[in-house]
Amino acid sequence: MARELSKQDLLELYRQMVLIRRFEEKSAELYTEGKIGGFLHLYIGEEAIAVGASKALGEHDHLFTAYRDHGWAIARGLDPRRVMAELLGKATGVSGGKGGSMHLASAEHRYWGGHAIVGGHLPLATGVGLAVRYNAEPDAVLCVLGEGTTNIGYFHESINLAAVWKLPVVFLVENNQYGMGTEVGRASAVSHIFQKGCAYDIAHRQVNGQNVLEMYEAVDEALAHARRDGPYLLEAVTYRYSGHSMGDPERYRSKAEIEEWRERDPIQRLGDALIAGGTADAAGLDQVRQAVEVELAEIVTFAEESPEPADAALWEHIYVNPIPDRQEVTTWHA
Amino acid sequence: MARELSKQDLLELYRQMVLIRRFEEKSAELYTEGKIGGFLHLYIGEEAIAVGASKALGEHDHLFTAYRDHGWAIARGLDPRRVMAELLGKATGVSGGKGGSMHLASAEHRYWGGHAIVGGHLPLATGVGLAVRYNAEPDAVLCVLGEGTTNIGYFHESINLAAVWKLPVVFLVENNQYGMGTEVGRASAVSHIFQKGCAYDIAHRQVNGQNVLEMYEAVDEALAHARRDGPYLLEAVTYRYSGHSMGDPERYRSKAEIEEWRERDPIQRLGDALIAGGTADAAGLDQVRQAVEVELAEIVTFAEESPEPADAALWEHIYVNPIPDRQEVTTWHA
Amino acid sequence: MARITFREAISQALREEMYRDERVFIMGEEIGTWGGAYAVTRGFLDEFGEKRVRDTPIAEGVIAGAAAGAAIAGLRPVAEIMTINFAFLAMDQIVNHAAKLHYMFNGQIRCPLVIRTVGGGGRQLGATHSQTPDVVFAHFPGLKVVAPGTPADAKGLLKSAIRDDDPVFFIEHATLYQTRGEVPDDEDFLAPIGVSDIKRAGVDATIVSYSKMLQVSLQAADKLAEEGIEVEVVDLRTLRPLDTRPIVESVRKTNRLVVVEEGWRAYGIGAEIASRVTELAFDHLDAPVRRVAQAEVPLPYNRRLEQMALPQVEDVIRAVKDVMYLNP
Amino acid sequence: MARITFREAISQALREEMYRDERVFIMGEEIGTWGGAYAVTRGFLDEFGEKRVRDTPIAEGVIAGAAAGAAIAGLRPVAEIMTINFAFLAMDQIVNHAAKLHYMFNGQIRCPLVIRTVGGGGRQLGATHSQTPDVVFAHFPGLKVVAPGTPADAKGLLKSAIRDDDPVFFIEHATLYQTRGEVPDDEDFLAPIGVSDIKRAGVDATIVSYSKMLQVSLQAADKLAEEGIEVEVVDLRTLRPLDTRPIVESVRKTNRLVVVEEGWRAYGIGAEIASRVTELAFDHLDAPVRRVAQAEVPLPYNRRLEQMALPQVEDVIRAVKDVMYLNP
Ligand SMILES: Cc1ncc(C[n+]2csc(CCOP(=O)(O)OP(=O)(O)O)c2C)c(N)n1
Ligand SMILES: Cc1ncc(C[n+]2csc(CCOP(=O)(O)OP(=O)(O)O)c2C)c(N)n1
Ligand SMILES: [Mg+2]
Ligand SMILES: [Mg+2]
Repeated sequence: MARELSKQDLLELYRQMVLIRRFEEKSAELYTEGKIGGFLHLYIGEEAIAVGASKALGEHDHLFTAYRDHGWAIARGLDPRRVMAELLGKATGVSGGKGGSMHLASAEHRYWGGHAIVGGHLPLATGVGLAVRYNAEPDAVLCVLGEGTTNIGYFHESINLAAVWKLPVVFLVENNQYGMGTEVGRASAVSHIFQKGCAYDIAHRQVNGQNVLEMYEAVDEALAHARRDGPYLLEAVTYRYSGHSMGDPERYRSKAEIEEWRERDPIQRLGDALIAGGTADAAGLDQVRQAVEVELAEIVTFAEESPEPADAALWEHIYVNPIPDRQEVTTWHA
Repeated sequence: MARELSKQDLLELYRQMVLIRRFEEKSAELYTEGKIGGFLHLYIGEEAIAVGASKALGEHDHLFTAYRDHGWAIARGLDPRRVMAELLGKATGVSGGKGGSMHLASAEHRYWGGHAIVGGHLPLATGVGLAVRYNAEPDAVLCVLGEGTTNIGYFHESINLAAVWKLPVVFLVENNQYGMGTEVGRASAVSHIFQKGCAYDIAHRQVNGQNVLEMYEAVDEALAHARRDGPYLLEAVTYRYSGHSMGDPERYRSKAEIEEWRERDPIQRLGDALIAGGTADAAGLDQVRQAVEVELAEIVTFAEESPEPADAALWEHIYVNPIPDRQEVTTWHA
Repeated sequence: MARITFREAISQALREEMYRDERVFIMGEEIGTWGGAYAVTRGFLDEFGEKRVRDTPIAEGVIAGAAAGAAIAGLRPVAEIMTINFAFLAMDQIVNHAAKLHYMFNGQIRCPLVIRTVGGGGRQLGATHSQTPDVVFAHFPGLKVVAPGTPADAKGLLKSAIRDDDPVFFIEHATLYQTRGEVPDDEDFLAPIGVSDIKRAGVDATIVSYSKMLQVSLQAADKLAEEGIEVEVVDLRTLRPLDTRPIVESVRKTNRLVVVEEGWRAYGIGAEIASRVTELAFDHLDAPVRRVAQAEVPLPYNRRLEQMALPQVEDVIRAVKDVMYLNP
Repeated sequence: MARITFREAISQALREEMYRDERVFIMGEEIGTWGGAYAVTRGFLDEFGEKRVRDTPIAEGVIAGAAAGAAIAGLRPVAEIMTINFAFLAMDQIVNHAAKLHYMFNGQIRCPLVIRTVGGGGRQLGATHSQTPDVVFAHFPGLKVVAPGTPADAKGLLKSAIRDDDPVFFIEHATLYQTRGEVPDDEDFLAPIGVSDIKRAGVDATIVSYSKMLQVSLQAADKLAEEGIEVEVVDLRTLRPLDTRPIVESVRKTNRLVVVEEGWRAYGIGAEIASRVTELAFDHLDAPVRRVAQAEVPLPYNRRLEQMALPQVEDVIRAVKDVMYLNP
């Protein structure tokens, strides 16, 4: 059973969700201003998943996500200033400006990225699970993916291997109803993704991804199961308010549908519950939101004022052990 | 419901199974003599599947198999002499001596090969199913694979796509208990392969692969379903008596296990049933077997006496539309 | 002749061929409702319906493989792999299956498949989304590999690819879609696969290039012309089969060669061109062939670093001056 | 020094490294109970147990990817992909992930992974099972690609690969396993990655080769010696990073170069070697570089046709005489 959360815990969950939302809204602005390049995938509407799940993660547990990763990085405890710096391609970014929005990571937090090839991180996460078992460590791996990603071969290969070897991996599917413009049922034979667990005889269930407390409990339970018995397929039902990425023409859904989901907004829901339960009052929540605004300003300032990577960075970290002296291939450029 | 089989039909099934078994035994000899090269995968013990299933296939239905394909080619009606000629790499071989044992095909029979990359033919079969639907044709596709092949990503991607698009493809798994030396349960999270169908909400069942009549009925039913409603996952439980391929050290199973399965031999079983049911007597079956020996001798003679491909064949069929004149790449060889 | 974008050219080619031949259809991720990740097939779903405009799951292996299967059965599929980086997930189907079926089964099986995909860097997408590994696909006999650099070629070559009976891997550069150029209106206008093309005549040096780098090379040629240096620019257009004849003829005239490609230099396109030309016109070369290519690093996200790694007009100019021994 | 086979050399390297370092383990299809499709790991399961000798499902994507993941987490996996033809099914994990993680995440992630695989043709396995597409993997910065041609190098390079902190793609030629040669007994004997090696000294011409074709080249050199022609044979050993220095030095001396590779010529290994040498030693070449390579066809099953397509000792001899202008 998940640990009971204190008042402080609950307010912190609220704060994180607000911070993530505001961080994303700010990112969108900076993208429009041309300060962020490449692709930018926002997490707005899905905050309860990362925040609830990260609360359940142990300090030494491992985390893998796809490219929709800002919320995860922040919830996992990475410095939001360095996350923003990465979006701006700065030397102070979590990936030194080389990764960008889709490739955040922090080895220190055992957050192994931020991966932009759909499904490519599933085998990697499975392999980290293997290492955990190999070393007889007590940790688990949380591997986060979209529902559209469950149709690729990696999903099948990874879960099967994790099941055969009983690896401590929780595959957490963020079913936000769409993979780019494709509604879940148009690409997957089953729309309730958790059902796919039946093919591997592994534990599998669905959870309301708009409720941060349910998320916390479900992930806590799934992690415990994984540590003990092996893989777990957990489907969090959710929705993204924004387009798939900046510039999405959004021809595939109606405004009404978005509005309907906004009624189930995870931040609003937690706020209401906190007030209803007497944990906080409206003024208290307001205070939290104001503090977030202050922090956000600092985040942006830090990122904007950070330096660009040096030219030499282009040639760094190609190899851990570069071949000394004779390495014409990597140093020889027209 | 499958059509009732006549006495003649039943004797023909018996004959085909005997022919396939003897063909395989002969191939093993020729391989040992060095007349067949490459890899050679024998079908001995599994004959009931190809023979029963092929009986259910309509003339215009499509067939894809893996590399364990001699039995399928013969059951599908390819000239066994030309199958043997292919094994010997002769110009008269079904693939002109270019394909070899693992790559038999006959466009005329809509038998699209014989594929040696594990699982590689599943997407191709799915695509033929798509073409059938596209053209609103009444045919179905039979795609045959081993149980070890159900762990590769292609299995998942192909069945999911076939399910989403309701394509008329029967995925027939020959569960012969091993993929090379790996027992089914050591590589697959579930040992009853048909169970994997649950992840796609498609029809799925298991059938006794050692009983040719059950095979015929099950495949007939599956094809009918596929034509009407889309994909079907059918698992035939079977066993291969020989090694995975010639030269298998067979360190992974006991002699006793093989003996146990030999008791359920599909040819013996049909023979016994035919006698018990009064369809044939021992002498009649003996006659069939003798006729097969005569045919087998002809098959080998034809194959051995056939010519090698001409040197020019090396340069033929690289492209359907070779680029005339300027095509240095393909004609220029040290 | 109309002046249209590269995007419109591709789109027209698809549309015309779909009207011409009922067997032609398109499939891939987001090509229908979304209209294509690069907006190439916008409107196609309404125009042709779900049968011929097929959104697929994210599953590159079965996208390429099912398209190949449909081709085996007599259709003329045009499958889109959203970017060439994801084509590695379909690599086995492309090189082990589509490219080999015809030969391995002695001509019995045909696979008239087109795989369209989008390559190239320069948009700050990071290492996994910015590759130009065209050479990797061009290495396989049995496949034809096409990579146009102008709207006219884009249209003419895509139409040829669709009418071709062999599997064609068709690479569009992500940053070319806005490029405009004159394109013949004729619905039967085709550009031939396997024929290199001289895009600019010159006498002082030869530049060989293709795709996006063709445009970069042409810009370099313009600038060089201002200095009185007239380079001949040869556009490969097809990477396999590779037509080196116009290159060799050009080098016999100019005696100097620069190859410009966007991908990594080592084991790149330029290596093959340089080797062939050296083999076929050894005595005509007044300088070793110079290769301009991408720095040998996974492309970084940061804009400045990324641009440092990619070949620029200045790099081409410098290389031309190198082979002319004009640099200090 | 002991005289052992290439197979034994690989096997010894694995065994020694597994004893030396608890973090080293092997995984792949049929490496355990079966003992390896090429019998390289026979006995390992009994010796090291199931934890360190891990049979996998047939699922190349997750074999390569899970091995990479285990490497990220600090282990030193040696994953076997049964043949290089199947490595295309793991291509995305190899080139988009393993090769890029360190760079893309700014050095935070390390991926000390070895992927062993078996390449080459000549055993009548048909088009899908006979490829030598080494160049395709060597194209990617971030990856190291090694392909030994002798038992000593096989052992020394595999040990180096396992101790290396970068992902190494290690190619063993299927028809080399029986080859015998002297191999140092010293458990710390290593051969350096990224260093080409002169396998035979000579003055009349230089042959560059690697893997199986090194042996073919050495045979050709023996025969040429009977005619009084002394060729120098350089073994690349590593395809990335590529060490061309000994080649250039050799060519400065012999003024003639032949490159021998088993894969297809177009966009092959030889193209890069020829281009570099022409760039770096243009004035020293008395003849254009000659490339000996596989016919540009999917390899056929029929033995005679297959052998026609593969480079033979006679082809190498002819090429050497070509660059020496000794052929009629
Ligand atoms: C292998 C691969 N194919 C296609 C893409 C392009 N792509 C990026 S995100 C995406 C949709 C993924 O949808 P889903 O898994 O539901 O995640 P979501 O974006 O909804 O969080 C696609 C098709 C890719 N990055 N990688
Ligand atoms: C992609 C790929 N990986 C590995 C192999 C090597 N291989 C050939 S057959 C085989 C076992 C297949 O087992 P199964 O699917 O059960 O079929 P069976 O041989 O038992 O009929 C393996 C691993 C291959 N040919 N292709
Ligand atoms: Mg989604
Ligand atoms: Mg099997």
